[in-house]
Amino acid sequence: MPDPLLSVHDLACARGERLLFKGMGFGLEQGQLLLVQGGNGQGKTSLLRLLTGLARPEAGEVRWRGESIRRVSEAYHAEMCYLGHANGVKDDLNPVENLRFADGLHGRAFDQKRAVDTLERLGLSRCLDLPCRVLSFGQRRRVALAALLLAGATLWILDEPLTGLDVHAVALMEGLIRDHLKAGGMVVATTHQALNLEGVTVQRLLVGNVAIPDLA
Amino acid sequence: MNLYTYASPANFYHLAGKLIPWFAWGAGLLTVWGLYISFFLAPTDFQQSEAYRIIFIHVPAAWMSMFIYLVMAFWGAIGLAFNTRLSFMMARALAPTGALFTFIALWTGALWGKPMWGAWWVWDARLTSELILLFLYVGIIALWAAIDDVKRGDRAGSLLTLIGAINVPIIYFSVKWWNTLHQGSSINLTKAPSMAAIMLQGMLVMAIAAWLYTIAVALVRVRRIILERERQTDWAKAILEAE
Amino acid sequence: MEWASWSDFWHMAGYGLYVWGSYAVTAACILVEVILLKRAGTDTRRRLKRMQQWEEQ
Amino acid sequence: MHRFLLAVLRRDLTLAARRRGDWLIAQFFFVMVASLFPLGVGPEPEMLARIGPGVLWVAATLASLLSLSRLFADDHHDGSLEHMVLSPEPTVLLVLGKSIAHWLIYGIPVLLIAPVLGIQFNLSWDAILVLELSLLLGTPILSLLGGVGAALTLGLRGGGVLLTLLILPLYVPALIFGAGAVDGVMTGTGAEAHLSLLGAFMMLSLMIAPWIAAAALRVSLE
Repeated sequence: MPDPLLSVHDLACARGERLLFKGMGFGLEQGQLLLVQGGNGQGKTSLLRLLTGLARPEAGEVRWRGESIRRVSEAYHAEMCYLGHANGVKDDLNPVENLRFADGLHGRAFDQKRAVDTLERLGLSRCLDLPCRVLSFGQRRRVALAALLLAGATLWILDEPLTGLDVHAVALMEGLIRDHLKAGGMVVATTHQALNLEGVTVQRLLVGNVAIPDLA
Repeated sequence: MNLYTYASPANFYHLAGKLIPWFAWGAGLLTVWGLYISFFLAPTDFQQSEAYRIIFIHVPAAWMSMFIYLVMAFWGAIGLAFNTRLSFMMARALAPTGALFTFIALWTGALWGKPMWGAWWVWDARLTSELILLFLYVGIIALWAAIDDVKRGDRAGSLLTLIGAINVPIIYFSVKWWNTLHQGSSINLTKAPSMAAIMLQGMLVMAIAAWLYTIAVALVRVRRIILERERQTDWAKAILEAE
Repeated sequence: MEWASWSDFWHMAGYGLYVWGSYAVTAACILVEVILLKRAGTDTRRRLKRMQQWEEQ
Repeated sequence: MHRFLLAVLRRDLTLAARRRGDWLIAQFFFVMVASLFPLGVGPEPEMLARIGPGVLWVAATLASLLSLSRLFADDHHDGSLEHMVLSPEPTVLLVLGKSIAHWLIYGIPVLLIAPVLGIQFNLSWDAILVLELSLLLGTPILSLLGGVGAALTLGLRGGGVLLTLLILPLYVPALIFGAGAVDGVMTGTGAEAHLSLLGAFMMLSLMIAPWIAAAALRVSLE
């Protein structure tokens, strides 16, 4: 049987001298969502950073299309987009410029109209020409989401994507995730908040040993 | 991962424990022998009189300072290439002793230079590179001290050691060349005085003693580092309880 | 033997300060390193033991 | 590949243009350090000409360190550094791009200011010309090696001071060849040998430093 698109084999992760988890394994196919759950300090963020390839595992490996992401990191990064705690939004640039540089760094041609459309869809039509410094935390998060949408990646790795978002934005985010999965995308996300994702099969992964009530 | 089992910290901890006394006693005995040669067998130098007896520690210390740095770079490169934990620990265990020998080489160099050239310090290639080497050691130790995360510290320190290892020869030759152009400092340090065989022998004995001492000290230090990092494992817990 | 007497030995033909200054500082450095090493060893073991006791509770 | 490099450059230059204060500080520092020396050693023209090349080179080195601690820190702070490392292009290109951008922002102004300071130090026109050439070859070394230090000390407490401690020893050859070239032309021994060695050191730094800095950056982001 071939490996799933994204697969994790016997993964172990340590922070300092403390082993967070070991022997972890799962696979994720197109159209699937993996919700990573667990208490604070149990290694959710560490797992996501291992999946992106930013951190290196203590043992085991992460594979993309059956190959270790260390070996195919460039191809993998072209198909993966990560949104961490920090937004990766430059305060000195306005939202459109932020998207332009994000496109440039990922080797994509910048489509101004599409970028503006996306920002407007995310409710940022009134602050397109303002430096991000003056935007609120939630608005900056939306700029980061716009970059995520424009990246056109297959795999989204989202670390607490709902933090700092208001009710409308959460609903919007849920819609974005649903659309992405329907279009054949994949999502790995951590969240403390409940997600309303009807019609989506959700895989759950518990990191650490603290049980968490159902959130989705 | 064969390499991994051979370089297992648990095995190494016990092996090091057995080896340390041998190296320590060897270092002690050779030092006594070396000192006997240096002060009682080696004749008075006709040019430098008795002051030359400083070289019996100066030269071995200078050799060790550079040799230890190269060994650290070697362990760092092995660690970066094969991800072996023990090699990083070895690199860390060697650094303080390397810095110590660098300091000794500088100190004794100054005390030798004053009666020989009439100056505590001259900016010649060897002294200057030794000084820069001390800065490099201090920088590496400071970097380790500043990074709390063990894995990051190991790798960052090794990368710095490597770039320093590339740079030290460049510094040596640049200073040497710089000196040949500056006519003002006419002291010629490169001309080695003809050395009696017994003097060379004394230096070699002292160098081997310093080498054994370094190994003994580094092993003690690496044992402490191993215990600290492995304290969650059963074997380390057993050792701590037994004490 | 090079030395006629002990005072000759300490005098080092007028270079006593330099020669003995070198050897004394080297000996002191090594002594300090060994003492620090011993102390760090016992400190570490005591600390690790204490942490172990604490974790077992 | 070169498109990625250009994208990094354009991004960093735009950001620098938005925050002019940051890099002007380094240039003022350069001017101030160089101006303090005549006050300290006295105004005799011969003496100033004698120490001028070394002083200007040391001041340029210190000024580069002042601006280097920010090379990755701001991008690390707002998360964009992770995004850039996770781009499909190799990290070594990112580091190279950022080092070149640093040189354009810090090195070019140093090149423009140095002749003025050279006049203050009573350097001859020949000496000033060689000073410019040596800085042209030497300041990229500072940006390249500094990238290693900035990557190693990323996010550490007291990172700026630590960066200085780590990187200054590595700068020594650049300092010797750079100041030596100007000295050479003043004492009549010629500057070509110094300049070609400086160029060789620059090429070596260009070939080695970005790789080590990229490795250090990945280590620091883990």
